[in-house]
Amino acid sequence: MDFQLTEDQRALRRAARELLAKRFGPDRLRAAVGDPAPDRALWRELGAAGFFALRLPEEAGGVGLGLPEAVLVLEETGRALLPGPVVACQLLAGVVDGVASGEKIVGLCEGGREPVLWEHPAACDELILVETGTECRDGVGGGARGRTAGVCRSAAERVSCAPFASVDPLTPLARVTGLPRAEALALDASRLRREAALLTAAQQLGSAARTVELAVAHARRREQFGAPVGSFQAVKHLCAQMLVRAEMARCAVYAASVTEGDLDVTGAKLLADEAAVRNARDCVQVHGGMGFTWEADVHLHLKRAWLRAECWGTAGEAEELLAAGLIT
Amino acid sequence: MDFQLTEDQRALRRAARELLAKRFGPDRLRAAVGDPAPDRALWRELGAAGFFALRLPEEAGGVGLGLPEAVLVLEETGRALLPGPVVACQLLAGVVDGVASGEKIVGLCEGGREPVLWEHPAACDELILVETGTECRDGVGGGARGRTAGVCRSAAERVSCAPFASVDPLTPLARVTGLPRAEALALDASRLRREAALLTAAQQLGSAARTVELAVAHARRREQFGAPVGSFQAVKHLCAQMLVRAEMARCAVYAASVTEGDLDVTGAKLLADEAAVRNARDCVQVHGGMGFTWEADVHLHLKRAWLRAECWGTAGEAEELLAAGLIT
Amino acid sequence: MDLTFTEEEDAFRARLRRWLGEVMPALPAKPAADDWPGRRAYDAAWQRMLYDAGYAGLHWPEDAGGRGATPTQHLIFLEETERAGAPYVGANFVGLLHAGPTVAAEGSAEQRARWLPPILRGDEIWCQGFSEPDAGSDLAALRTTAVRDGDHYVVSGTKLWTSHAEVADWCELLVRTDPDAPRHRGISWLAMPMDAPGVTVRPLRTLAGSAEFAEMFLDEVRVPISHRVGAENDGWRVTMVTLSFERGTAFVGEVVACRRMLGALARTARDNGRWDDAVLRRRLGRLHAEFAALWRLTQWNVSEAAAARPPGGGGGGVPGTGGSVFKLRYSHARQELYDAAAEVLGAGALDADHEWVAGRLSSLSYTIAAGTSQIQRNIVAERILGLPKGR
Amino acid sequence: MDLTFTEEEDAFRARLRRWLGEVMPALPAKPAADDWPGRRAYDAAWQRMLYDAGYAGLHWPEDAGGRGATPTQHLIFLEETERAGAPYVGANFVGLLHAGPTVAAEGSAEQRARWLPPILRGDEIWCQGFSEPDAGSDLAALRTTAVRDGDHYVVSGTKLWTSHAEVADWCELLVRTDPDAPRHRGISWLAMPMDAPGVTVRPLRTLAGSAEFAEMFLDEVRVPISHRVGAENDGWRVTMVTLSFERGTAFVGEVVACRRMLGALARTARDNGRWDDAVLRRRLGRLHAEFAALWRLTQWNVSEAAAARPPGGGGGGVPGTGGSVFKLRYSHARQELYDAAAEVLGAGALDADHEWVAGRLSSLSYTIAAGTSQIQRNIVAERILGLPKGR
Repeated sequence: MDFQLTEDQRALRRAARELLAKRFGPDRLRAAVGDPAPDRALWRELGAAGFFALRLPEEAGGVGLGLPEAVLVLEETGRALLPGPVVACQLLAGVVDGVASGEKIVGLCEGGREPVLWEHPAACDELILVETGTECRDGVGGGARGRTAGVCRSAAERVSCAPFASVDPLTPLARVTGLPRAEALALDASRLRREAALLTAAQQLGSAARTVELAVAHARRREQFGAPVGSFQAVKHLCAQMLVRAEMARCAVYAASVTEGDLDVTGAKLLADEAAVRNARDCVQVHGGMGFTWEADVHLHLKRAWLRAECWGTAGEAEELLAAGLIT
Repeated sequence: MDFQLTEDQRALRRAARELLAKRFGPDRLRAAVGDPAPDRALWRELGAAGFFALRLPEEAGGVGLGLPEAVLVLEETGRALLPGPVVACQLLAGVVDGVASGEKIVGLCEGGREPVLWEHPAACDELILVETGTECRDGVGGGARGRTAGVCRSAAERVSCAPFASVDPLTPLARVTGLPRAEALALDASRLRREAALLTAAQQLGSAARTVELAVAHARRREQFGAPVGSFQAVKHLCAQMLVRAEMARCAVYAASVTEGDLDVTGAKLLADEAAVRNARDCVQVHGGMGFTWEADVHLHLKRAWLRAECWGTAGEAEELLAAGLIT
Repeated sequence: MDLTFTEEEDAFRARLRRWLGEVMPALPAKPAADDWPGRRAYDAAWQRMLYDAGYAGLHWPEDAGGRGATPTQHLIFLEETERAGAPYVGANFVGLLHAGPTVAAEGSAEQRARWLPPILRGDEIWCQGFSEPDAGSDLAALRTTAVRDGDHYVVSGTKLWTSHAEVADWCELLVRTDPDAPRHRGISWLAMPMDAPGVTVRPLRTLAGSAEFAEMFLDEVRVPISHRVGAENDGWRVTMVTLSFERGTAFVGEVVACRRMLGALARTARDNGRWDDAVLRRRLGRLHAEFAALWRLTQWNVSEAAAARPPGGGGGGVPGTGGSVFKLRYSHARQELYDAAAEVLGAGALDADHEWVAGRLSSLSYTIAAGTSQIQRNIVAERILGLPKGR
Repeated sequence: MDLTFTEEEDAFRARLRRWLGEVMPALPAKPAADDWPGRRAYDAAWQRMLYDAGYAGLHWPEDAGGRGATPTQHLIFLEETERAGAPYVGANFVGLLHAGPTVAAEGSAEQRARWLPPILRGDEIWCQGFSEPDAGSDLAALRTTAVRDGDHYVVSGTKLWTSHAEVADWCELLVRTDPDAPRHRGISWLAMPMDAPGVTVRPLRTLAGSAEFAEMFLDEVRVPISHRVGAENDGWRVTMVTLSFERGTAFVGEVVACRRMLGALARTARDNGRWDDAVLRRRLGRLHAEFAALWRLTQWNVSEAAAARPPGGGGGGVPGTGGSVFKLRYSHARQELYDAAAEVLGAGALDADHEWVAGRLSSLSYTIAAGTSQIQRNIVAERILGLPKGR
């Protein structure tokens, strides 16, 4: 047993962080708030760097790594607030042509929800729908008839949707109202869903860890009453609890990436969602008035965390699954 | 509208506090921890002072006051940790002979629970059972047949019970297993239950307010790192939140004593239970190691608060009632 | 402890309700959130209606042009106007709730005559220039300077979180008039005309996406010395006298609104099936108890203020520390309410156009603005509980 | 990131499990909680069995008489012994987990030879004399004095929270040898024989009703200077080197036990009908995730320690600050677990004889003992996050 990052994993994380810092720095982030469409050039660069092909075997032109490495990279995207369907592209590289290289951008939706929300609808070339309970059919959403698992794809322009004003300025949303003439994909829907949940949790983890950094940086810099606010216990202890949340989530997410167990992923998503949302809120509080402005990044973390917490399993669903797991 | 104590109410509260301080001071409290049987002489003194006859009309030898005054007196008993079935004696004065004067001590139990617990079984001359759903019959507890509301009495020696090791050293308990040949009392069971809940909430309020005082006194006195621990924000803010809980509970309990509304009482009990339990726990924390000793009073508050929170409506029941109250 | 109202109070309520019933249907449509001139006109018109009907400055002392109403009448007024859906103070906020009362308490006869009537009539709008980039929780750290030049002060500095600055006529301004004095001792209170040369206002966008507030840049703005209220360098005391004055009642309307919203959450949940979620249901039940208690706490604080009311009338009473207890719990309960709303909406809580989502974002400011929860806990611990200062 | 075990680790586990399977059935019944001599004998016998089987001082360096096992092997040992229901360190707690490692790290060759073997064999029991009535969180405020008199120190003072004092042979004692030095600089570490004249032990009853701890009164107790470990006035450093040493693994067995208890709570709830309460059920589900993560955090910390392990072997590694993160969350999670247990029991949670109720009371000490949560948050904020000290 050696539950620490390997040297290779550390190097991968460093590389991802550096690439994102170079190509998606503060100015680009601010520009993205105004226009959140994924940057196609950046996307191709990410593709060239192996971001999406991470888990494809080397003989298929991939990097030949595993879920733990994908988690590390996704954590960095969450940290950097990179807009775009990164989880979808990570999971569908090698399945949908052109995704691995970053040429094509695809979206991923969970069926059987009300509403079914589609991230970055205008940017996606295709939409893939995962139904873990319902068979692919025309139209999506509720209904108990003929429920089986399945994954199907559709060209973006054939999907009918209604506008939806996303709370997250970095993630435009549409409400899917119909997915006609969908083509089935031979993928394991449960596995796809589980991996989507885990990679989303990894992004939450990156965000949760980042808001600790933002809060600490502010608390060290900002002076009130003749001292850095971070020297006051009230602020200090808020920051300490933020770190505890982030580190608990980190252990859960990393371990789930190794075991790939259903309950491990469920628990990791639960803790990472909570860490991301609560840390972002505490980060607002530590920032005081500044945290309430549009200019501070922290609201972007909060809104994205809210959004991700609604995807691939909510807290209520997770708690029920974990409870059931205690008596089986 | 004048939602403040009247001069008379202030005087009553002061008198109750002084009587209890004189007759049930720290030494007596410590003695009671070893032998929690109510002090019969004190009981008669309380009777003579009008503690129990508070709400009886003056022509019946009572004081002619109302529920708000009973709440103020019960708050003081909670503050002082007075052992004994004070709520029962307050509610049954004038109904059971000898209770008003403090000659007789009676217990009050809620039927339809599992287990049905009886406080101070050895000290009670009679046991009164309130069933808000089930008819009085031999045996108590569950079962849906013939459910109606009712109040019945029984001589203490005729009640069958099993021993029960009470977590609260000041409140011996027995588990009632049968209540034979019970005599019905012409009382409104719902009203009795509601008033029992309110008076119990008043005791919780007294306890919650007292643990704020204990925590503050300790925090002012105890020095660590060259300063009173109460000068550190971590301790200061714990104490502030304790006060907020106690004051919220106070407003809820006092208002419910005036309106006597079902939902008002339910909400008051919910907030007072939480204030008493959480304040006692925070008080332990503020006391540090001292708070973990048998010698500090704070554990007596915590254990009694746990006990009272299980009587006359738990948090879960209260929340459901209050939720239902939102859509009617 | 009396929760019933006197005949006089009942009559006051009935009269007010009748009047609201008459005027509310005729009220024009609310202007858009970003239509500042429209909002000013709307709020001013409402204030004028109140003035004409005898409700302006209800709780101000009579010698300041107020109606000398009791705190309980003021509570009834706030409760009834909220229930009727009437506008709240809006653009008149600072004038009616802080600058006005400060002038009333500390101003000269001339200053009262000049500034109070236009506030009560809705003719003049005030904004507040207190916070600065480096003076938030620690307001006494403010650095905007005022240097005497003849019969004027020359004022330079930056102010933050100024609401309605774009349409205000006046700004109540805290400036440093003695840079060498101890922090609290070198501050003065000035009334600055917003059209004075050197005043620049820039909207400050909040995380809710709206521009409710502004930054204000002051570049050698000349303010007549006669516009100072209170003595030079006594501005801290002048301001504090009234700063917590309204805390006991500032949120009355909001608590009424929150309780109504709680009912709406429950009905929405019942309609969309989320009511079957016991965790959510019980959370709403608990909030029911919390907001009921917050309402009782408001009544408690108002009754306390009434008891401490000066014989000369006026809304008065010493601002109690009860306001800090209220604000601490209320600000968090409001956030819990909107979190529960998000739970009711499910993924619908991602819809920025939903009013509950906008409300959720705004609720984040409640534990920060007008004294963070951390500062409030200090106040409660030190001023009410008597715990030692500092560290 | 590798969560599988090496062949060597698997073999270690299999051997241990086989041994436990052999010896556990033959173990005598546990003595009563208040039978101190019985408990000492029981714990000593178990330690002797470990010694004979080669498991004593598993993670101690070999030159201290230990087995030089890796942190992972130590983790496996703690996990397996807990799973088998084997006794934990009990009366050997201080000797094995603090006094022993301190002597091993800082003692002279003679001191090591004198004190370490009897600890490993279970022959001698140690207790800890650190806390005092006025030195709790602020341990450096300790006032017990040691004055030189020839080749002895004369020690006087009061110590608190000393466990197993009644049956201990030795006490690791912190005393003030230089009253004029700065707080941390005038402290020395002594090994005091508990049978020395002037030592009086009085049981200290906890809120759980038990007398796990004691007060210890020292009245001119003579301790040979040769019993001092480390230099005079260097006792603070000597102690701190090992004080947080075990924090990463001290709770391993407890986390295993908590996870097992969580399953028992769920089954009890299913049997008594409380499982239908969605609020309770979801609370248990959340605790499932929490304790799973705490287990992973333990593995993370152990792996970190293994990576930092000195080449000479030993359980070693620098005690990480990860221990504070773990303790902060674990101490609260344990309280939440027992609160959930009370919810499962309903009114049965008022039964003092129920083991979960006793456990609930004990759990209250977790956020206080060995550094309150408030102190832990300071440590995390200052040492990990680099926030400024003080205030």
